[in-house]
Amino acid sequence: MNERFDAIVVGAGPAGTSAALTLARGGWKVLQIERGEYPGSKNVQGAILYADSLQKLIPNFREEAPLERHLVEQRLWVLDDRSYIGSTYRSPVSNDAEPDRYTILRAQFDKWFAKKAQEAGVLLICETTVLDLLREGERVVGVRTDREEGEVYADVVILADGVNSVLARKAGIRPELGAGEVALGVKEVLFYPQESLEDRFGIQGDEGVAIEMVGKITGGMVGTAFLYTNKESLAVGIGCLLSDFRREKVPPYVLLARLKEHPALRPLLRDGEMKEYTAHLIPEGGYKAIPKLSGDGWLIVGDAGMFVNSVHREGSNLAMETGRIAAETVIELKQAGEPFTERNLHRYRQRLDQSFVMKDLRKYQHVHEVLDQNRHFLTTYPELVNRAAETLLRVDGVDKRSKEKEVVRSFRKHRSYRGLFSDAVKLWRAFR
Amino acid sequence: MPDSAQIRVHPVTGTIMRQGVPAVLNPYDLFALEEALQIKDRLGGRIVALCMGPPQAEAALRKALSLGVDDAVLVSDRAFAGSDTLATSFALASAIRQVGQEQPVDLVFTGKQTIDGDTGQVGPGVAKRLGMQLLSYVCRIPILDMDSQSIVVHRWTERGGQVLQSKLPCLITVLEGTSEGRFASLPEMIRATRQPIRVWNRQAAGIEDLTKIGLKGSPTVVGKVFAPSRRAERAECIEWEQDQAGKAVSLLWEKIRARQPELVEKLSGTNGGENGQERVSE
Amino acid sequence: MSESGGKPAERKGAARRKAALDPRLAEYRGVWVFVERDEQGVHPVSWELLGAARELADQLGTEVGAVVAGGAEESLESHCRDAVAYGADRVYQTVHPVLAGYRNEPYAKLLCELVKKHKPEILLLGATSLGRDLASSVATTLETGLTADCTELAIDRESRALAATRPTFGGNLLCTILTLNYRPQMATVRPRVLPQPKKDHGRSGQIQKEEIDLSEEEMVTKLLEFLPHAGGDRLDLSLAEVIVAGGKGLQRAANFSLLEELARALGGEVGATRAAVQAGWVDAQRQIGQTGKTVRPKLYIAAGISGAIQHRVGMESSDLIVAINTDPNAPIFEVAHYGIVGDALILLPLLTRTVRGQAVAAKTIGLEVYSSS
Amino acid sequence: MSEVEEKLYQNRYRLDAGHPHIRIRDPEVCQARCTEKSCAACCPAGCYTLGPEGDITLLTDGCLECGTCRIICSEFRNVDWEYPRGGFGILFKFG
Repeated sequence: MNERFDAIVVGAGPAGTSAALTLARGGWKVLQIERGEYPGSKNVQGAILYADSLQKLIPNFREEAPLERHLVEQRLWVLDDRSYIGSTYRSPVSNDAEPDRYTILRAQFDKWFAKKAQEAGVLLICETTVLDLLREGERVVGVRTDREEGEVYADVVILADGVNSVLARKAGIRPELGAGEVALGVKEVLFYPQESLEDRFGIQGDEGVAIEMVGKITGGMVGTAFLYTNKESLAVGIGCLLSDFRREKVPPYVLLARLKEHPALRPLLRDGEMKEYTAHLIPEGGYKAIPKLSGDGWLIVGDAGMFVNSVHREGSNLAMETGRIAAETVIELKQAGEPFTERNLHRYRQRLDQSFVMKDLRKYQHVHEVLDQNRHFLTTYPELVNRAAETLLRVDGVDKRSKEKEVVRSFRKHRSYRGLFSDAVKLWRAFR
Repeated sequence: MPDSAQIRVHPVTGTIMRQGVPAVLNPYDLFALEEALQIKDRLGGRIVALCMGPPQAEAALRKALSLGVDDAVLVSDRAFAGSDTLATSFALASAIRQVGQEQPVDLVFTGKQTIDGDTGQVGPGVAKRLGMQLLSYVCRIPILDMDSQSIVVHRWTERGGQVLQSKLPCLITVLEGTSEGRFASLPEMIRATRQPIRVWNRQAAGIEDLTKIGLKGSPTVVGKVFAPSRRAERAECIEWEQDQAGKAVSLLWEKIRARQPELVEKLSGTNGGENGQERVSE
Repeated sequence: MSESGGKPAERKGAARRKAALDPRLAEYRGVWVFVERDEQGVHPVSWELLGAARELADQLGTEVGAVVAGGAEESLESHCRDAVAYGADRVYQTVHPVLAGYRNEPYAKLLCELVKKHKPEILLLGATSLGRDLASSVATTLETGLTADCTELAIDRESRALAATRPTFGGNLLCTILTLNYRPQMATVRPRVLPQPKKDHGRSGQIQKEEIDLSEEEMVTKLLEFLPHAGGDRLDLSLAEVIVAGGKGLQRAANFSLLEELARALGGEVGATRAAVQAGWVDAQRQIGQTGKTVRPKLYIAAGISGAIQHRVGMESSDLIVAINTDPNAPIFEVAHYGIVGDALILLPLLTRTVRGQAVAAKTIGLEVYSSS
Repeated sequence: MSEVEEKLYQNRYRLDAGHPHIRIRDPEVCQARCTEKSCAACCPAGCYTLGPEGDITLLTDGCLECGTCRIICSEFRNVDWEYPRGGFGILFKFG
């Protein structure tokens, strides 16, 4: 088709929409292309939204975004086969404060977010899959979609097409993902009458609870599980490295079913009506997996650029941040009258390096290796701490000192003092 | 309308669960739309897509625009809430009359039925109110002549097809499966996204009499909504010994016959049994 | 278009339930059935409706009326007598050449005039292509309530109104609908959901001739022709009366010919599960289930189909389901009415032979099927 | 298998009949050369089933479009993986 755009954004998730919104506000003529029936219809997340990055784009989002609940309580559970030991942090935020994290349903949130970009002037086309990047020499000049007369041109193309980024792979921008670089997460959404849900978790109004779980439930695989409260539903899911799924050959839905049957979760989940079962890959490669982020006429943002902080389970905020920064970079270049060459667009990477995005990703770059090479963190320790708790808490006529000795003995039986010490160092280094 | 396949009743509370159920273009209407588009392809003309519903219904109209519809009108007003089919047909007929004031309406197409109500009453009701000829369950339109304002359609019935000749203007309800839908081109998608959708409230749709719409204009009242009870019993299984397969099958056929005697009658007619070969189209 | 969902149940019924019936409407008495007929005979749903009308009328202490109309007197007579035998107290018989072959315009006019003249409180029609076409036009003209596609009819004790239950939202829910301050209360009922009443030749009833003023010149729509097969060569599983469907249990594409032979013998169509379709054994347009077609034939034979829920939702409302499967625990036996545990590859040809033998036998001895019930 | 089927039943799909977006390039490779057959175990929608003779059957109707099968088939790269045509495939209600 003949019409040209200033920019084409591929994908209408948080990264693409942040980029499109920022560009449109900068007065750009933006075409955003989404393959789903509506924005969000192909997107999956736990999902917890961190407010900061969204707030930079839409300061008053709290008044209108489809938010489920703001978190007042976060629990961390270390699961054994039957028991768990955990910590709870609860802090009721007063009504006039601005909470910094919310549970959301992505299909609804993304639809709203994209609407904001449309209101700013973005032309959003749904139900259209982008098949290829169009190039002139090395320079990316547009995209080819699966519709008739489906080639469309722009000065710059922003790839926000998610973790699988078919475009980046086809164009040779990014290599195929390795099974060790992505986690496969599966999730169910279970519905409840609102009162029953609030009773179960001791919450009211818009208050919400998040439970993060590690331990034997992943069967030795590197991964975590979660349970989040929405307004009238619970999201319960589990994710592990794909390489581990491949090695263990456990179907993901079997793992999820086991989680739901865990004695700690079963009572929280009972009587729910399951309304959706989803699966999605999460880029877990961290800092080292980040590909080349820009080239002649293109930039890559969000999951497509592997921007996920797996330790803190942050993703959509990094997506929004990278989307916005990519857009700001090209706006600045245009204002300065500079072309979108590989060299000039490298400023995107430089700006990211200065942002929390890269700083955080650099910080945790060794975590996965450490866990991968030290499987006992995921199997032995959860069992040991749970057993220790049981030993210490049981009132059975045994004196406390003997109990403490027994605990130490049980730890030592599985790990030498040296092993225990080096584990502590490894973990401290990885999370430092 | 909501995608009805996604609506369930909560097993414990008995309330209707429609969370996250997206509004979709009535799939039956897609066949009607395609029929109208084919006529436009052949003979030209202008198509206006008209929809009564909440503001979210805009997405369905935009889809119609992308497929080649010229103009889209969303009839949306709180006063319509609670409308049954009689009240809905009143409102739609009124809106179509308004469209007709801009340009004469020769043909009105509707789907066979909606997917949430499944009633199939609105189309015929609109035809009656507009004084148009009603051609329902149409599966083919072999002749349409604008000069003589005449039309010939094949109408499906359970016992065969009627070939009907009629005069414009008329209202046609289109049978499902009449055609494959089309996939809009990218320029059409962009045009549809940019094109404004006209939103008509009650007044704009030309409705003055409030007693004809909404709850007031609806003779039917919903008493109770409930989930169907599942059939509890399992199949009655026919027991048989290794070498008695023929006997078991005969017994099965006896049972089928007893339950569906009409079928057996058909088999003894001309188009059953060995003579029915032409019916299977592969 | 109905807004009936989404709100809590019982939402608007209660408020209006108490309203007393307008005295003007109290003069509407009697339960009527429109008898759907053509040269081939009466559609069985009309007799089913007469059975239901009889029960409703007895509860209300009123009489059952039947409307029988057509183009020529001779064929109408027996249908009028049958209507009495199936439960009508009074038959309104109209003969006019314009009424030969169903058309919306003259039939709607006839039914509206009869209703205005005799004022029945309930008017029932079959939820067929004819009944739905006619009922909507009549209800709109008379500006009264119509409940389509009902599966159950009863009298609401409190209001003495017709309580018509129908599936809604694609069959996921049922709702009971009342028409309170409008008369007549109209409903269409799906064929084969109500039992066929006993035919009692000893019953007496009055056959009453009704005139109507019609002229062919005034009819805008003309009936040119009748085609025996409505859809032409188009495959439409959702309209098929018999479906013989197969799944992975049939093991290979070639075995689908066994289904074709049985379907042919039964005058039906072949259906398939998505597994069989994706294996390339059958064309995609024959797929039945969540991502395929939803069908409701009179007879559904499932051969080598385990019955995953995705398939079941596409066929579970079929009138009669027969399952053939080697696994006695297959979920298909939970929705089937009759089952045989065994190899479909062996049983299908036997069934085909039985059906063919039946067809031949029926022809030679002239089996009267309707009399045996 | 039926366990995951019951789950998938709750999802909303728009099927692009006759146009599967994922294909096995060479079924012979799956049957004869691949010993792992990870796809049959790891696909979260159970789209891949292992037959009695070591053959793999792929049914994409329930596909959640996650990409797992493509990535784990790293030894033989035997999976042709594309997104479905625009508007088709899984359509999440909640995500």
